[in-house]
Amino acid sequence: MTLRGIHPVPFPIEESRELVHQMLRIRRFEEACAEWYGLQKIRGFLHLYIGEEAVATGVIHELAPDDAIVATYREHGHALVRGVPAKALMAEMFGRSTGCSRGRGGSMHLFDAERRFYGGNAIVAGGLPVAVGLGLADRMLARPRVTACFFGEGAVAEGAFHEAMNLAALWQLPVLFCCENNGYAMGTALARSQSQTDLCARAASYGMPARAVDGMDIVAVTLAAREAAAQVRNGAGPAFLEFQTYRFRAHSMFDPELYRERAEVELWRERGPLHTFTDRLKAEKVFSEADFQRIDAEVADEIRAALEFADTSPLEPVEDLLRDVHTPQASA
Amino acid sequence: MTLRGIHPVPFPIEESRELVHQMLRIRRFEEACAEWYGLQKIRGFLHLYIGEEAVATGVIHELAPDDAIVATYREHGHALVRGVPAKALMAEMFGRSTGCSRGRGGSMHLFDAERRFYGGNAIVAGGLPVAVGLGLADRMLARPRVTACFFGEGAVAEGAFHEAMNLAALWQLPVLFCCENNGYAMGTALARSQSQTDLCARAASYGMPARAVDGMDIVAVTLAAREAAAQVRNGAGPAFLEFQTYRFRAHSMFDPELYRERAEVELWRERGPLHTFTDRLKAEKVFSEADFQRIDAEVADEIRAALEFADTSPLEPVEDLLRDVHTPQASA
Amino acid sequence: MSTTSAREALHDALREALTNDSRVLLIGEDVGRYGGSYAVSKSLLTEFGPQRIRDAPLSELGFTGAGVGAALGGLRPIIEIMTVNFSLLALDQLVNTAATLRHMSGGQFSVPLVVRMATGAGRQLAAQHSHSFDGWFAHIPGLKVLTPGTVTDARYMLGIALADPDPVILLEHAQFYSETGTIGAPPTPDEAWRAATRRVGRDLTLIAWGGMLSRALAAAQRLAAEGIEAEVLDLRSLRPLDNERLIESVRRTRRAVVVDESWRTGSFAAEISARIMEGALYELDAPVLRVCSAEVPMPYAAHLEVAATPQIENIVAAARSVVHGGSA
Amino acid sequence: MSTTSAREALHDALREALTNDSRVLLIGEDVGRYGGSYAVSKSLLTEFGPQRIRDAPLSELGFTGAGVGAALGGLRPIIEIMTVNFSLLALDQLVNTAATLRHMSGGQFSVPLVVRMATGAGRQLAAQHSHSFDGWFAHIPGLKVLTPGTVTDARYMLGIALADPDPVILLEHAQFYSETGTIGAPPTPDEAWRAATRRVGRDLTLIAWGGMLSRALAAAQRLAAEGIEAEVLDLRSLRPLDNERLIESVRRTRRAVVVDESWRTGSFAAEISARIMEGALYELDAPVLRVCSAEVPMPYAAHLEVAATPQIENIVAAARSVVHGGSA
Ligand SMILES: Cc1ncc(C[n+]2csc(CCOP(=O)(O)OP(=O)(O)O)c2C)c(N)n1
Ligand SMILES: Cc1ncc(C[n+]2csc(CCOP(=O)(O)OP(=O)(O)O)c2C)c(N)n1
Ligand SMILES: [Mg+2]
Ligand SMILES: [Mg+2]
Repeated sequence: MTLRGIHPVPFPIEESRELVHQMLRIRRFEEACAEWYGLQKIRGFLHLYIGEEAVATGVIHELAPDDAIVATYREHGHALVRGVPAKALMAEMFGRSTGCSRGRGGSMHLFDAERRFYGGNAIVAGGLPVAVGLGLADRMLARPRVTACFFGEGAVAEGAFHEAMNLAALWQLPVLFCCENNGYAMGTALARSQSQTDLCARAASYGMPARAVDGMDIVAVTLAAREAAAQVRNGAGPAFLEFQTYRFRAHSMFDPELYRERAEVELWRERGPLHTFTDRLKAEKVFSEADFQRIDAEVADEIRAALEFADTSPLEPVEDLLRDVHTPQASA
Repeated sequence: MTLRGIHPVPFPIEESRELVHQMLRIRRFEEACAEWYGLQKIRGFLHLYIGEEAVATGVIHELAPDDAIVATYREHGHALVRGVPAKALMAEMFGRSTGCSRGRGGSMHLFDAERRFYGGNAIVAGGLPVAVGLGLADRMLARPRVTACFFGEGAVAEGAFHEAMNLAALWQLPVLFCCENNGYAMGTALARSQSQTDLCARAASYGMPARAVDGMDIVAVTLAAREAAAQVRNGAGPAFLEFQTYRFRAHSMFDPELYRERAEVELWRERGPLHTFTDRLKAEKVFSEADFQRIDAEVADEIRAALEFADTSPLEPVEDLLRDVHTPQASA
Repeated sequence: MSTTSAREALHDALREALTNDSRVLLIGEDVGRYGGSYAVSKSLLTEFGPQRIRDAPLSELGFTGAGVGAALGGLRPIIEIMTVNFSLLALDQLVNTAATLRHMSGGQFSVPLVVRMATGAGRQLAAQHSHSFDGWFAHIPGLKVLTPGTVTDARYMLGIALADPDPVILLEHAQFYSETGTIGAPPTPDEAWRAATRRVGRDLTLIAWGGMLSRALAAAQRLAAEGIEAEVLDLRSLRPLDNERLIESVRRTRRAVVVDESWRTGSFAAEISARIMEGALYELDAPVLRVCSAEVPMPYAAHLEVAATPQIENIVAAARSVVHGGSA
Repeated sequence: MSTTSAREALHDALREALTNDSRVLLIGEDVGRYGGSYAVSKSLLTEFGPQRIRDAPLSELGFTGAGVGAALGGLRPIIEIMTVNFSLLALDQLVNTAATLRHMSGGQFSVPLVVRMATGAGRQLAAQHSHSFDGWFAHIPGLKVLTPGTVTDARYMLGIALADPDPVILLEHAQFYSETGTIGAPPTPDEAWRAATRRVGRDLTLIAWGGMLSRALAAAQRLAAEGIEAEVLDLRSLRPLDNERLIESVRRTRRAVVVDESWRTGSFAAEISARIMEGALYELDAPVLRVCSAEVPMPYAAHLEVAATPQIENIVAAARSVVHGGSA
């Protein structure tokens, strides 16, 4: 299923570099978040995506500017790759008025209307019905757009998953369901939450094309997303991709990780999407350690600037507490 | 799949008579309900089961006294076959204090604790999670019991269906899911509510054994239920039976039936479970028109007595309005 | 002028909205081929087709959430949840998504969603089909709640709701559908969100909305026969709530009775009482009384259902008690 | 005596219940291997095994309904819904089934179900993770609602709830888990359902429960420093509600402030105010005031969250206002 190590990377080198760049942005951004969480500048729940970077990077790389994205509370990566500026994201994490959600949302609720980034939903499976509706609008307004909806494998047990999958398939809506199967929902392993652990079989039971993809391999993710997004865009109805991946960090900053073995984590770390991809590019001699260092330095600058921006940004005035409950022009 | 007309009826004649008797009890009971609804003695929603009698009759015939039943708002038949006295049922329809639910429930909420008849749930798919819990109790208390859970095919679209199926399969609970697929949820045909109209495929996607059964054929229903109930009772986990059937009457007394053709109804009426079964018994010369008339007369007596009882039963005193909100011995 | 039923008024409002704005669509269980479980959307399928009159599977949570997404995507969806009883299945999408999206995003998104539901008791539908959750919806910042109680409001409130950029819940009492009246002039958008004085009076204020309005008016008429002149205030919008007119009226009449079909404890009537406590305590000549439903899951039997829900006599009795003193 | 955290007290209560009655089991998301999202059930899996400490899939509606069925089937299930925010997904089973079964069946069934949930704001979890639905649950006949606000109640209310034959909701404030105190004598079953006077005072009554109790007590202490003696009434049970002690206290102090973390409009505080209106109007020297949350989905930023929720200063200010007059 994966092309890793067998065929050469089937992308022009600029594209490969861009994928490395995006994955690294996620990695470094979140490392900074963890650090500043320790300094109590970031609070609330913080869910890191480290280890899963290939999924958001590969899928969103394949989306057009007017496609839509619906994500979960583990969405820093998706927002970054989508082009939400790191400054606006970091300021949001810091709760500042310059944040992408004016400091109202925090880590779990990143939004960007201009980039059709619809958040940032902290109710497990809560985003799926919304994605169905976005797809319905596209279909009724005859816009050749895709809505990519990300969610964890834990969401598959929720009734909302079932209702949304059925609606999307029944009404043949242009939604690309992207299941980020990282093996655990908090501390619950897939086999303890699903009677049927083959998630593609579950999706197929709605009559929806479904495919499992090595989510640690950016090449596999990108190619699978390319194919599926094209089908969805061309009116073939919804599609389901299961990305098999792993989170290297705890579920959130409060998680003592009692439910998995250190050895399991280590095994998956060896498959880390960043270093396996750069190793491969290096083996193909199209990419060097110096290239990597250059990108990393560039990313470091970006993150440093974002932190600086966030830390010096103003707080929203308390007098504005009640703003944005309703749309201003509303009649009431 | 169905044995109709090919093999002889594989039951002793007393058993066949009993099946005719039960189906006829449902038919006549509901005809009386429709009549007395017209007289405004019965009010609220009234959902008739006429046409579907073989399903409740065949399944419940195969249950043991300490098995449990969870049903829907279309449950007169299930209650009758289970042995809830027709008097208590009719009094309930009339809203009398002698009703099986003291007149508190009405047609949609028939209950009988002694017979482990858990109602009577008017929220579509609302009974499924409850059945799962009853199964869980049996499993944990190591009781070799079955919980039979009835619901319409419309319920399959609800999130509650999905969550309950997954829980039952995951925890291997002794629940027999009985889907009464009568083709319509109110005015919505199955194909307009499910992307996958093969309901057994849907059930199988939870790893649950599933089988479609001709719900118009009491023999097929009974044999399928016999086999499935035995498996469930023996610890094989839950099972799913799809009974393909049809309601001859409107959804409820308010339904103008704009959504289906008279001809379709006629076609299904020809497959009516009562007359096809008696025809077959007659063809086998084990049953005569006189036998039928005898049973019918007996049933007529029972219904007449039930109506008499209901119509002369007292109303619950208004002063008792607040009773049965809480259990009396409660500390508060 | 001829009279119209609230059902027809609502139907005409739907038809008008669908005709005037191609972005409008109706999604719900049996809104199409069945004709709507209360016949409000009858024949609209023929006129507007299955894309815009969209029969939904039994998936309240799913299609309500789809309404949120469709609104974000540029449509003007009207979601019909058959009755409030089933809206419990959809509350997550209403409370956690529809109501919060604008705020959580720092004001980037509007969710112009309209959700219609039938509400209330009175037809012997028993404990799972007779709820009133008016106060629950009115509790949620980010939602707005309209409760038509006159055929004129039935005719025009849908348009008002659709013109609003934010999610609006429209609560239609199941018994109200058959009420008839003459359709008056359309309210201005501003007026539609404010309380309306349906009857002027000096002795007390009867506060009601939606399905209870006609009972309050009937009670006022009976009271007039005994010389008690009740003012009847129709709240119309529960969120935002027109505190100003409420307090003004009670300060003037010095007495108030609130009629609310929900269970007394935690009812929206409690909110009204608390508002009067906060805004007019010193003007009160008697405690504000609440006429609510008895605290019992709704029984099926007719006489018990009548006993459990606010009747005209209960309103009259409460009014007498606040005017003449004595226990309610 | 050594001090205990509410978390430990709740843990000990769970352990005791599981030890004493083999019919008791705990079902919920991550109650087992993870140790409970608030660590309340930590280590119970090891002691009682996966049958009785049952990790559930993310299916709030499904496993809550399964709790109803398990209770009917003879078990004594404790359902843990991780937080009230997710309970919206399960409300149908709680409201339409758990609360109604006994009545709908004419008294044939009891549903001895206990549902625990973490509630409340204060940890910067933003708009989808900071709700208070105390008043919603308290609105439903057929449910009972306990809200521990002291470590003693944290230690014993679970047992009280399990001893009850009907469905009981136990609301545990997420910030309360870390509060510490000395565990006192177990309340009698009868007392546990009644309001408790946590501080005696003559100048006004502060009414609070659950997570707001400690703030009300802190406010009372500050008020004492300025010579205002506040009585602090801990409601403990919202349904049934101890009207008697509530009215008795307010009649005596003639002034009251209600503290409730939910949004003001439609809050349970409104119910308390309405009860006082109905039961003590003529004794009141000032309007009953409500200290509630601002009507906005909860913002993430710390300073905004603080501004949006009831703080000790807000309670002190409201108390001053009802005692000395002037606007609150
Ligand atoms: C409806 C709901 N239930 C419970 C939670 C608490 N919760 C937050 S994340 C999570 C695990 C979700 O796992 P999964 O879907 O696999 O996503 P992952 O965190 O692994 O990315 C849980 C239980 C929630 N946010 N929403
Ligand atoms: C959750 C919910 N949504 C909607 C309804 C209204 N309703 C009652 S019966 C029904 C159709 C159900 O169809 P099906 O499950 O096929 O059962 P059938 O009536 O055909 O036996 C609907 C939509 C309801 N009772 N509950
Ligand atoms: Mg996961
Ligand atoms: Mg059906």
